[in-house]
Amino acid sequence: MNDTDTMLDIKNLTIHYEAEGGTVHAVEGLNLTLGRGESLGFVGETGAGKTTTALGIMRLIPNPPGKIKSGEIIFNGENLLSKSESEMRKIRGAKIAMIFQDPMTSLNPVITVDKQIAEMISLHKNVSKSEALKLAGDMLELVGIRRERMHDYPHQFSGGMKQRVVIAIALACDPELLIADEPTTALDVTIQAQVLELMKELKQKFSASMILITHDLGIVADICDKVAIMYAGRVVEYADKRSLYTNPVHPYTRGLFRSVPDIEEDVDELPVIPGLMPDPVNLPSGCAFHPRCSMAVDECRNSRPKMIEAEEGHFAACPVCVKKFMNGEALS
Amino acid sequence: MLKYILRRILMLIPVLLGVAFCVFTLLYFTPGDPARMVLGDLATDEAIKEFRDKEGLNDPFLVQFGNYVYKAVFKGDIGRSYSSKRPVMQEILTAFPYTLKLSAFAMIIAIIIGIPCGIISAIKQYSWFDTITMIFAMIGLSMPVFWLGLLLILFFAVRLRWLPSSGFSTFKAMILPSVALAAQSISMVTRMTRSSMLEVIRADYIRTARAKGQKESIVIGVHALRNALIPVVTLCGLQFGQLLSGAILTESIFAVPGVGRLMVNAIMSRDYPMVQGGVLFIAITFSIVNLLVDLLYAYIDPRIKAELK
Amino acid sequence: MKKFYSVFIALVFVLSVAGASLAAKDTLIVADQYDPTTLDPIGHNDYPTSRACSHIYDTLIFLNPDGTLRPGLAEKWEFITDKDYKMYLRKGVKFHNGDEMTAADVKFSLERANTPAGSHIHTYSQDLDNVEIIDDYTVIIHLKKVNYPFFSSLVHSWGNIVCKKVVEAAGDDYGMNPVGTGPFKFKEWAKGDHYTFERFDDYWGNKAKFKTLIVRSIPEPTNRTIELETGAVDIAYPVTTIEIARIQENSELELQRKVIPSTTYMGFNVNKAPFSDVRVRQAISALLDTVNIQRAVFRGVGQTPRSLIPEVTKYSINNELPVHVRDVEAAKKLFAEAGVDPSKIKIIIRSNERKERIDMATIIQAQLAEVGIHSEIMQQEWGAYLSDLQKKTHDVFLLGWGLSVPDPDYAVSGLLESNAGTNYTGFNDPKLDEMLAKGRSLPDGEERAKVYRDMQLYINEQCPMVYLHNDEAIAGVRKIVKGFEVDPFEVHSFRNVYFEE
Amino acid sequence: MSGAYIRVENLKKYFATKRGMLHAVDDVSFEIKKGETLGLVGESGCGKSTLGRCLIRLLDSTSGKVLLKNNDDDGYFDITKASAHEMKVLRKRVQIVFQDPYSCLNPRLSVWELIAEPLIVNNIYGNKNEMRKHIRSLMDTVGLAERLENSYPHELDGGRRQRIGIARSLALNPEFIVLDEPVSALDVCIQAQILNLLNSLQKEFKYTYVFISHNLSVVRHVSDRIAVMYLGQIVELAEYKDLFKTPLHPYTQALLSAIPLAKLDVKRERIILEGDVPSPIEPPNACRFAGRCRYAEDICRNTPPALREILPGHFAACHHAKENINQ
Amino acid sequence: MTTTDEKIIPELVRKRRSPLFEVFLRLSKSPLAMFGLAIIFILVFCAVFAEAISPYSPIKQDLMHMFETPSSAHWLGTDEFGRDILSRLIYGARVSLQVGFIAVGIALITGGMLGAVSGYYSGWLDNCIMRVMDVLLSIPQTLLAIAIVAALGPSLMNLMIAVGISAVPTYARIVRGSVLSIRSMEFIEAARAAGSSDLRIILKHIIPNSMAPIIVQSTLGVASAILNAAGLSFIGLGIQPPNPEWGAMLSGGRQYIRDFPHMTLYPGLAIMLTILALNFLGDGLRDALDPKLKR
Repeated sequence: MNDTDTMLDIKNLTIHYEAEGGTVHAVEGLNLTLGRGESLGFVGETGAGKTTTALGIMRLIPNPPGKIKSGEIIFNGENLLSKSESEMRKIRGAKIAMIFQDPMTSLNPVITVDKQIAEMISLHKNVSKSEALKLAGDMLELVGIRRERMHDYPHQFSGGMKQRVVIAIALACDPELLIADEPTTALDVTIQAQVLELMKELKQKFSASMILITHDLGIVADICDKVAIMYAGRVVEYADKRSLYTNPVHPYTRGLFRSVPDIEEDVDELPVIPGLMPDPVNLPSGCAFHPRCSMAVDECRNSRPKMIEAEEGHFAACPVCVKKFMNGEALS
Repeated sequence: MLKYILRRILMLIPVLLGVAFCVFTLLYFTPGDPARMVLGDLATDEAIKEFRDKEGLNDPFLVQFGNYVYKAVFKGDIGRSYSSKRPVMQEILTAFPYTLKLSAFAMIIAIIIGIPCGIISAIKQYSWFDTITMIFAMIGLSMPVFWLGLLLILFFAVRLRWLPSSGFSTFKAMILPSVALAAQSISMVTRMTRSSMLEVIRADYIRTARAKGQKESIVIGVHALRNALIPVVTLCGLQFGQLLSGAILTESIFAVPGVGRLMVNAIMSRDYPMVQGGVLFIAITFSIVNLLVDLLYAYIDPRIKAELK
Repeated sequence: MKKFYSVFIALVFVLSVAGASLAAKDTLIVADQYDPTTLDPIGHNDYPTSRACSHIYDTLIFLNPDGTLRPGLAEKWEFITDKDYKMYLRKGVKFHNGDEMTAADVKFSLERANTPAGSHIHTYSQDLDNVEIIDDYTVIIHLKKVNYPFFSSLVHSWGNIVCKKVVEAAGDDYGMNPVGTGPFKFKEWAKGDHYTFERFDDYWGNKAKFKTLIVRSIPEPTNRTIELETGAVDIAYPVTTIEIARIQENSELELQRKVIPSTTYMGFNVNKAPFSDVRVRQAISALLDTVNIQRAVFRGVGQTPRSLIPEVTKYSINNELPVHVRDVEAAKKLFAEAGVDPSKIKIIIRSNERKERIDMATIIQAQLAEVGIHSEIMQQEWGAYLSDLQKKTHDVFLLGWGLSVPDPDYAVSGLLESNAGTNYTGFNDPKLDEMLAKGRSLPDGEERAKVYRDMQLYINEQCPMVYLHNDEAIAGVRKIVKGFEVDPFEVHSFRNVYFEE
Repeated sequence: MSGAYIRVENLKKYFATKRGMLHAVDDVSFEIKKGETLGLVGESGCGKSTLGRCLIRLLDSTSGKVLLKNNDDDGYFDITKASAHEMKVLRKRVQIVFQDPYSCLNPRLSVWELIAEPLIVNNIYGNKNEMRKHIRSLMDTVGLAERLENSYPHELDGGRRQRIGIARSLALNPEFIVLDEPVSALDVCIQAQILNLLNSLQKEFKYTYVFISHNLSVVRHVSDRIAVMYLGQIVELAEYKDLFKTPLHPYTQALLSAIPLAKLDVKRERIILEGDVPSPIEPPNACRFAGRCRYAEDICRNTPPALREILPGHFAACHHAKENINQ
Repeated sequence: MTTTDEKIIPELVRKRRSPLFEVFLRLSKSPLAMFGLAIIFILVFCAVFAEAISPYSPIKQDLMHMFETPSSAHWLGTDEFGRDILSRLIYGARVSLQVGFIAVGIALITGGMLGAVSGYYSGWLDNCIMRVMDVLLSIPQTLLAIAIVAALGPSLMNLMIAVGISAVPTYARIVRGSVLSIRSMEFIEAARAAGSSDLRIILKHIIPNSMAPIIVQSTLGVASAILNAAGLSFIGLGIQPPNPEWGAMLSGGRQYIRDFPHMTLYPGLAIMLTILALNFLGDGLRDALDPKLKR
């Protein structure tokens, strides 16, 4: 990857939550890069640390109980973690915007939507209040909501419309990076299709980079260029979409692909990954996936696997599989 | 909205009838002859008999109740006080401003102190400020108002001589009773604001506001506060209703001639029409305050407004 | 927030300064215990109301502190017969509304007391037959029967003269809009808090020496004293025992006290066993150390009465009688004679919630327990208490009886005459009734004195009640207030009060 | 027709709301064969859960019949008319697994008590030991370790909680189970585990399932036949393969095209529907999909289409269904 | 079916512990709640063993030692009859706790039943009951209690009845609310699907799950009942003398507040500590009971 094109570079990010039962290792030594104009699919199951990572980038980890323990988040060459809160505020919304999972709760119920959009605009653009409201109306139209409805309250919109409003807010200031955290999980299939279509369209229009957090491999296939698979607070596989979808290397990635029932093929029994996600308070030693891995060797139990490049731009944190892959052996 | 208000007012009617009936029944079975109370212990038996006849005290229970309701509804007459001979309404209206002032002051104090304390406590959850505030709030909640009143009198009126210990005609005289009455409300408002704020600042839309790059003060002061205030408003309304009608002990300690004291005196002296009217009045006030709170609610929360329509 | 505080503090400051400057010494502020119930002179029978009425109204005759009478609205009077009094009214007396007082007003005022409106003071007025108007300034009061105490009762507030025209016009609302001939006229009444009267400049007698009279009702004795000490009020009454020393020690204050004709007693229900036996009553009386009970509760205020007719009332033999002494042995003997086992007696002692009475009851309870009498105190609020006493199912009860009229008849008849409404002991004794009737029918003199002497001895022997306390009227007065004197009938007057700084 | 195990005839379920009658299930008829899995798909609010509950009389239907084939003869028994006593007997034959594996379990009961409940209330065992044996075997069947029997639901993860829910519904040896979104609250890996479990249970015990879900790929995976619901009505009903290969109803077409596929290089025409699902309160007497349908014509807006058999065994409620075959 | 996952994560082994003990464990993490519990234990101890631990009789007068300030003979001094204040406070605990618990018992049983019936069988019955509760709720509690005591006459029992009745609507509402919310939960449907009868659903599912808010409310309710009763005693409508009751003691000491503040200080402190303890305990219980329903 060309260094000049790197927009976001996360190095060794570790985020912990202090909980009653102990420390929750939400994100543990995570590394990730994102180039300008790229869109990255960030895939993992509940509790894998996807949202925490996103909030970490925004520096919005609720503290207490959460805390960024170590690492660097280099955005446009500057480490976000060393910025002051007021500097960070100038970045949030303006440079990095975020779309949250649940549109039902991510809009303030007592403020009309135009004001909620205008707030974003006033914060980062030097415009008058009325100008901001006008721009807010433009944004609404852009996301496919009639202008007349700009003075409505969030509860007057359906779920899909609300998510459109959320998108309008996020894009209002033309951000360089858009983080979308499961933007369609709470929506119905047909509405999801509408919203995804809109996002694709707008991403093009605003030429923003995007991190799309999801658990749905289908959405990633649809929208993203790059994919990172996350498991127990770490990225276990990272590649461009094509490479990953054709040659998944990490056993977890492969298991994940197989768990999804196929729409075209009949299988009698879905091949499953046995067991459960490990308790983030009590992560297993070595590779966090080893207790569920059929290919685990002693090494996996003892040392934490590093990301190894299996083919160009395709990294996986499993030395065993990468070796096999490079040797051209079949990965069961 | 108007329709809603009308409906609410209509719904008040059965409740008030019920209140009237409850009080009527209760008083009917209360020992003590109102005639004797009115006419004094020197009155002759004939005078008492005459009074009972005149006031219809010998009628059957339901007839008495029916008469009362009939007069109240169709003539707007809820009777005259037995002891002062004045119309009950007039008596209440003389006493009510005191209670209203007392409660309003107490409420203002509670809001001025309670809401900021609650907000700070919530923002700095688990800090020393939070801990101390919460302990104080709990103490305030546990302090019997009659004891607090006495302590306030002891320190501010007796020892320091800063403030008068009774009466309610000057501003200075209003301070101690208001503070004593406010203590519980302060605690409740603080606790409610805190817990409601704690819930709200974890809400997704607060995160959205932060993600916009909004200043923390505005995130808390605008986005969180308005939402957090919704339950606080209910509490304040309920509290205000309670204060209006429940300031009995405070009024008796500080000799505030409000409705509470009027009611206690009326109960003590078997002044039936007074008790009846007073309780009804309090019930109406209470219900009106509740209605106002609900309307205020709708003002703060557009979702509720939508439901009312 | 800061801004708010500074405004708040400024506001407090301004208001307090304003409050202080208002108290320019043209206003007398008095603290009374309770609010009047009404300002209609016949609509009540309680002290705060009598006191309030005494400022607005005048009676036909006035009472001197020593118990003698002097002319009031009546310049002079003559007894035509034993039951017909001719009264010559003062001329040119103005009501507060400017009307002149005439015989018609007097007739109206006195006869009105016999209507149902006057039920509270019926005892006083019941023997009045009618008032005959001779001319505008002369009336004759006709009684139904000879009743010498009646004449003295005209000093009671029931004898206040009201304006016929105004009362008839106001109807039931009169109690809030009084019009009298007194030295003060009604200005405003904030019920429960205070009332304000103003000097009546057309008063026929000596005009008041200050402009405004404010009487605040402060039920808590402690608060009354505090207000007096801080100068918020000029006169405060009643003063309770605990506050006396505080006032005495304060160089700015003066304490005034006077023994008054008021008796607190423990009455027996003489119609209920075992109290129907006079020996049991005597035994219980002997059991009680009334002198020390009185001392413990009142600590130096008042005294233990020895007779039902208070010391300060004429014909009282209180001071001739021996002091009550506790005698447990005598009591036991009396119980034995009556054949009653004290340990089997169960008594409910009733009282209203007045602190001193409860205190006395508490000690009585303890002293009765020493011979094994089991007793319980039942504290009731006033309404239920009176109503229960009416039912006559009680055992013993604590109650007070105060005289508002300087005649011994009222000290006895209300309590023990068989047909009296307030006879809660149920004492029904033809001999006593006869004595009372005789006492009323006699003019003052040796013969009458003898009747009451015998009566007092007879009552003590029958022991329908145990005397507990003879009260004092006590007032705290700021020393700048001159010309104030506590009234033995507790109807304190401000007609002569002035300030001297 | 006689082979049908359950016949649903003109089933309606309306709810009275403040704003009018909510037509949750509006005139639905279909049948289920013994031992098959009928998938019921549709978006939220389309009435699929209500229909599921009406099938086993957890809700009383407004009108219509749910006929359950008797075991001993060829007759049918109308569940909607069953008396309380008859229902008690029927409960052993028809069961349900709920969506939210947490809220459907009483938080105060342990795993053991939860699974024992159906046995206790139906007095299956007089003998405690036998009951213990049965519960252990149930737990084993659904893959719950014995040591969990004293745990409480909140201590367990979603997958295990759903296993408890399944064990409860299996406890009475039912014939027919309504699975109401049993996996939609679960992560993909756990979802796969539960799907496998349900599958193997059906194989072993010959259950008849109604599988309710909004997830088309899951429904396809488990179902023999699939019914698509839209606004309280079934708009299409077919063998799963037919439905996915030749969807006849425009709504089904849109739905299928909207599924994000975890595959690259699959060329599909995305049909993006405009707007939202209309309100189910007092719906107009017309094709309910007409407002969002790209083929809608006047007839669609005036006449409600009936569910017709367009191809053998393939039903659709669309005026243009025949034309759609070729598209 | 495999049980592979069980082999992988072995940490979930647990012994059967009584839910009560669990609640206590969680409660014990809150120092304030434990403080509350300790105070309540002391009070209950005082109430039960008043005879044994109080140094004097609570009603024994000693007119030679009136108004004594605290000393070694009388730790908290004596009152206007020379009675030992400490002893009266100890006996007063008995009265106060009795009033608190019995009044709440009355309110809980009556209100709870009304609320449960109202919540479970919604419809006209619910409507009826709730309108009656509305009526009672629109009369302030203190006033209602005063009126009831005035009607029944002052005595310990009547005081408890009055305070209890005046709290009935509160409990009816809480129980109804919690029954309603539980009734709409899926596990009730699940229980019905399993064939449970109404009775079983009420007993086994609704009641245990609605206990948490009720327990919390009851704890706080005991506090407010004690406070209410003390208030009534303070205005002379409570326990009859010479029985020691804190509110009455406070009221009795009121006129001596300037000279002998100890007479008002200690009873006031006793009331406050008791209420404080109950409130702390109630708050702690709320937290301790909550996680079972929400997590």
